[in-house]
Amino acid sequence: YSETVYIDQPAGTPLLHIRALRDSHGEVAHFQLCQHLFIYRVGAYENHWFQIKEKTGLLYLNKSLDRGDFDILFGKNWMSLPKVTFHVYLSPQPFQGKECETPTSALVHLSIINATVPACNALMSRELCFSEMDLSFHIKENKPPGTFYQLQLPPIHHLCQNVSISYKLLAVEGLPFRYNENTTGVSVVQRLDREERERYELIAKCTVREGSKEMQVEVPFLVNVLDEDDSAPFLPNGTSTTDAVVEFNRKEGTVLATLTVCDADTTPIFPIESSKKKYTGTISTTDPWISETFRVDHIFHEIYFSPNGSQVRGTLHEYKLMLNKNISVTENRSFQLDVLVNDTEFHGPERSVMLHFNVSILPVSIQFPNMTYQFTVNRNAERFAQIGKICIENCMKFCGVNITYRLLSPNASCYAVGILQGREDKYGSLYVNDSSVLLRPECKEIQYTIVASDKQSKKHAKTQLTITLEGTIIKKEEDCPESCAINKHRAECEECGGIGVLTGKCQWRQGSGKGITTNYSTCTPSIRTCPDGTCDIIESKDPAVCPQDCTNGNIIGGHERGAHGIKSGHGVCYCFPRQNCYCEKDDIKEPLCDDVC
Amino acid sequence: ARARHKPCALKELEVSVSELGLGYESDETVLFRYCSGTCETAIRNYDLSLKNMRLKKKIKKEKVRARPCCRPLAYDDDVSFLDTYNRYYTVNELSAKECGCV
Amino acid sequence: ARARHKPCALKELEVSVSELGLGYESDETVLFRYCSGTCETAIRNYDLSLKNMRLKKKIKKEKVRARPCCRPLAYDDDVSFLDTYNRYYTVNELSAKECGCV
Amino acid sequence: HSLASGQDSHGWRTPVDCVRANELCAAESSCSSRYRTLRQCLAGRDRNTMLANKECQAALEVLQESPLYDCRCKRGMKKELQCLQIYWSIHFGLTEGEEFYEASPYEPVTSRLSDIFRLASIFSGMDPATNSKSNHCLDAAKACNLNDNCKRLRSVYISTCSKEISATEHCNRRKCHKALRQFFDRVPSEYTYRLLFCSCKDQACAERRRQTIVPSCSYEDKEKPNCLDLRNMCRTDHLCRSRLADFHTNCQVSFQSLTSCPGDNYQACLGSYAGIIGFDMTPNYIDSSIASITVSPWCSCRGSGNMEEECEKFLRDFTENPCLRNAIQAFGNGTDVNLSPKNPSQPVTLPPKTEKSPALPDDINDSNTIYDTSVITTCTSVQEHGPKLIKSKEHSLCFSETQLPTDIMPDQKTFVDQKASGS
Repeated sequence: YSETVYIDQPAGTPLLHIRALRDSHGEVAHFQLCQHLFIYRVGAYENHWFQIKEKTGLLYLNKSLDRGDFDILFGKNWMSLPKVTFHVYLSPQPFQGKECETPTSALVHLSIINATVPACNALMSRELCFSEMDLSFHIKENKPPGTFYQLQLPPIHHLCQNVSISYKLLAVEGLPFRYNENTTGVSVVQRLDREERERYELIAKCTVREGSKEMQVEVPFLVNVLDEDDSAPFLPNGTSTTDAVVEFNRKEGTVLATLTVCDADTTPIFPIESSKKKYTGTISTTDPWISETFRVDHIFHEIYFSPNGSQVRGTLHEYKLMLNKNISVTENRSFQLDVLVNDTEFHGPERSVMLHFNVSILPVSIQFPNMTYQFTVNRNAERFAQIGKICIENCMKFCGVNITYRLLSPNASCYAVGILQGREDKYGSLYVNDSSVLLRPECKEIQYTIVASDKQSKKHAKTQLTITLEGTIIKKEEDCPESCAINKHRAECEECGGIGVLTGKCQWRQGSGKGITTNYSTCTPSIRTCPDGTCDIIESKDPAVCPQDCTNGNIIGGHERGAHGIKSGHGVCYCFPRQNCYCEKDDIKEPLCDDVC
Repeated sequence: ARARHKPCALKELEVSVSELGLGYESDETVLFRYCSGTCETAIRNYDLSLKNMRLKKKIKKEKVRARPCCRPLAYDDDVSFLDTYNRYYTVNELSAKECGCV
Repeated sequence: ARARHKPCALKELEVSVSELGLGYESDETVLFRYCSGTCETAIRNYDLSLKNMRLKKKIKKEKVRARPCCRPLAYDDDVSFLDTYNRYYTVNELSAKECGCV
Repeated sequence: HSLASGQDSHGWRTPVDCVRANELCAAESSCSSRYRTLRQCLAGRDRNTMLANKECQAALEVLQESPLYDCRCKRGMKKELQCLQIYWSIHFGLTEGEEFYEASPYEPVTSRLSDIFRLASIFSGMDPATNSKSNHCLDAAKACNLNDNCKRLRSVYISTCSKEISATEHCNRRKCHKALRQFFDRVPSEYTYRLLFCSCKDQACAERRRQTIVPSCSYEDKEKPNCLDLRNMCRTDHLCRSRLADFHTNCQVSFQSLTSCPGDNYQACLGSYAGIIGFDMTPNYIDSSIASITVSPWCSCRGSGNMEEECEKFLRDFTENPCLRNAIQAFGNGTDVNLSPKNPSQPVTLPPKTEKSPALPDDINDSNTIYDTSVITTCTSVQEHGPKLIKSKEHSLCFSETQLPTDIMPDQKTFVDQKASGS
């Protein structure tokens, strides 16, 4: 509520009408002011000037506010807009003298003008008709009818007796509002139902007649319906049951299935905690294993219903059945898991809904596909050359199952190959661990047994691995760098070997050469694995294997850095392991001169 | 007369990022400061001796520098820009801040 | 393979004072330390850009160095000796103490 | 008696900064004890019950005399945060605590856009806005790169905000915001405004303008919170709360002024808009359209429950704010409203009309602007203005009875209910 008060307006001048709607039929509104006025940035003062009629809510001047009063109130800190604010307290029963205690109050802002009240003809028709506050009202649904506003401004009505001010409420047929021409009161004539309609946009039209002159003013008259929790949860498409299958993905946090519950009421998304508490979803079971192994995650968001053409907000609640811990590969059981959804703030019947998840946990086997692994390795391969990947059946589908791979080698003297596994990798990577073995003529075909085992269930599987060494040994070029990545040109690249090479020589990857691209030119031990934007477990063992993918050092020249290494580069990218990498256009042949350039 | 070069000093040039030739395409401009000029006045006994030893083949097949270089002693702060594909890049040690004969 | 040069490092050579070629004649010997090797790993965006701008003739007729030099960062203490005419001489900044790419 | 504090020609107390005011108060036993008492009074208790308590009331009366009571802070001052903490320690309790608009703790801005244009043209040798030739936002970036301080701090925030942390974590948003705050606090507005408010004639330019604050890190997020939630979060941090209050103070639509801005001061609005960049409330251009300039914080009004109207009103202060839009356009076109500044000391004599709801906190603007409603009061001039749709709730509608928009009122009828009772 806000209004303007002028100096020397006589005591008894009506200022504004505080209105209240009832929560139940028997209630009678009682209004009361509190003892203090509060003036922002000035302080608090005994309230001598304003009073309210306890029964009608009419706020009026109890004592005229003269210039002396003005100086007392606002003298100390001159402000462009002297203003008084105070609360009007509301109670369904008479006040027993206890002040400023009831929970419901309305805030009133009075602008105090250091001038006498202007004559009616000095006021614009807008000011004669409406106060400057927006005519925007909030009415709680499901409450009894009543008058909630009076269009006529009490001080104007009191001051401008000889001006005819009449009002109309322009609205479409059938709206639940009435305008009383005698009292200019606007009432809501029936209980509102927010789930039917939550916003009404009317127009208040005022006509001012003074002598022959007539002016009209129209302003929006908006009614927002406040929501109450008066709707029970319901199943949007009637389904309260769904299947939840656990097979390869047995990892904690996996969402197995989702069921949705709707509610025609709104649910504010903040503060999120209290909103979540309003709608609970609890697993109803007595089996401790189930409570330990599963949990329900609840998220909700606003959706729209459109009963009879208007759009109203509601809420869609999603209940996700999730694994609360990793499940062993041997676990094998089926059961129905029930989740009780409860709208804690709805007090009617059917405030809860039971959701049913048909859970089936299938056992999965740890086995190799029925084959043995055979790889050929060139005798000129260097350490950290990547030979191939080892994977049990369905290994890429597994999640939350920790499979580790080991090599057992009967032939200890020809032990050239090792296996590694990245933290997130679901396979084992075979690589050359000791390149000197490859040079021994007696080592031709090396047999290994691969063992894959699951830590949790202790289950394991075995298969055979045969490594056949091939190729004639070539003499190593002198003066070749330790890492292929150092070479800037194709010629020197393909001339030399380096750590991680498969066939004894580095490979040149010719890029597209356009701008800064992931397809930059570079010298690599193996185009298949490096650079591919990932610093894999083998490359991470030695910075010289694939600095393009693994460097955290400086990258000079046109480039874009990835989480590790060079994401994209300009022209040719070359790297000095443990130092800088460079990306530059290579088509410029700059004479390597030492002295004067 | 032989072209006389000015002593080693800091020069500046306003160029577009694309003109840097690093592969970035952007119309933004940067102030590129570089070191230019000769270092005749900074020659030391070391340089004279090294030159003589190379002439007398006491030092062979080695990449040695027998005269001071006019080079940056410090570099400007990083510079960042938005390229024509609306992606941001930052380039460090692009522009010289101070030059000297080393 | 292309002659690969070792990175910039401190080397040393024992030479007689006469072999320094500074004009002193003395059979005394000194430990001459110098800087040798490449500075490939010290190239900066500055060098790449300077090279590109020279190639695009944005910078002309200027003595600029678009690659780092392997040079002494500090020099040994002075060295003194008695020459063949029994006169003492002292030479400063003759020998490198520390090398680096600048 | 009143503590030693400056007084202006009126005899009114000229505000000092709150750090200084706090020192003055601490040096005076009666003030410091009352200040402690008042802080205890304000701690969590309802204001009215506080006022009813004699001791609190006495503390309040003494403090009204102290410079602490109307002290203010300056943007970018030394100990700015400490100053703001002192300010809010008093004012948070004395307001309702949930004011829609809070008074800015900062001193009113007196400089104007035209001062910036002058400085900008001095520095860069060309008038920033009238360089009609190319892409103004690109010119702004060029001008910044030629100024060491601007270039350095711009590179700091760009490299911080565009640095990929890991495959899953796109960037470090907290560090990015801090770097952005430093940029806008320490680089003169001749450079920062040109980057932020450059005017565009093509989409490439508008996209460059949108990218200025590296929105992928500083602005966008997986989900959009509710705007009131965002406001609550902001108000838990003194600096963010102060900058938001400053924005509301300097950019709130004022129907009485020519420019829709309080005191017709575009610079104050633009400065406070730039002031909220680098906080949870960081606003940005929502697209790279050149037809309209729309800025918004990263939030929506979904899930507002019963506070949807308040949420929409909060959001409209960004997305449909004529003052902010005019200020941005004015800077982009290199124009400023050169009103002769009203003489602040000359008290208002005409009966000012109170400004539009909701009530602004007091003495928002000491530039003594007359607030009045500039709503069209008669429909006879509808033709001149043409049919008006319901633009926004603040504007009065002007329809002749027969022209009500059909979607709301297909067959509009006046509601008169003779028998309705009085109450």
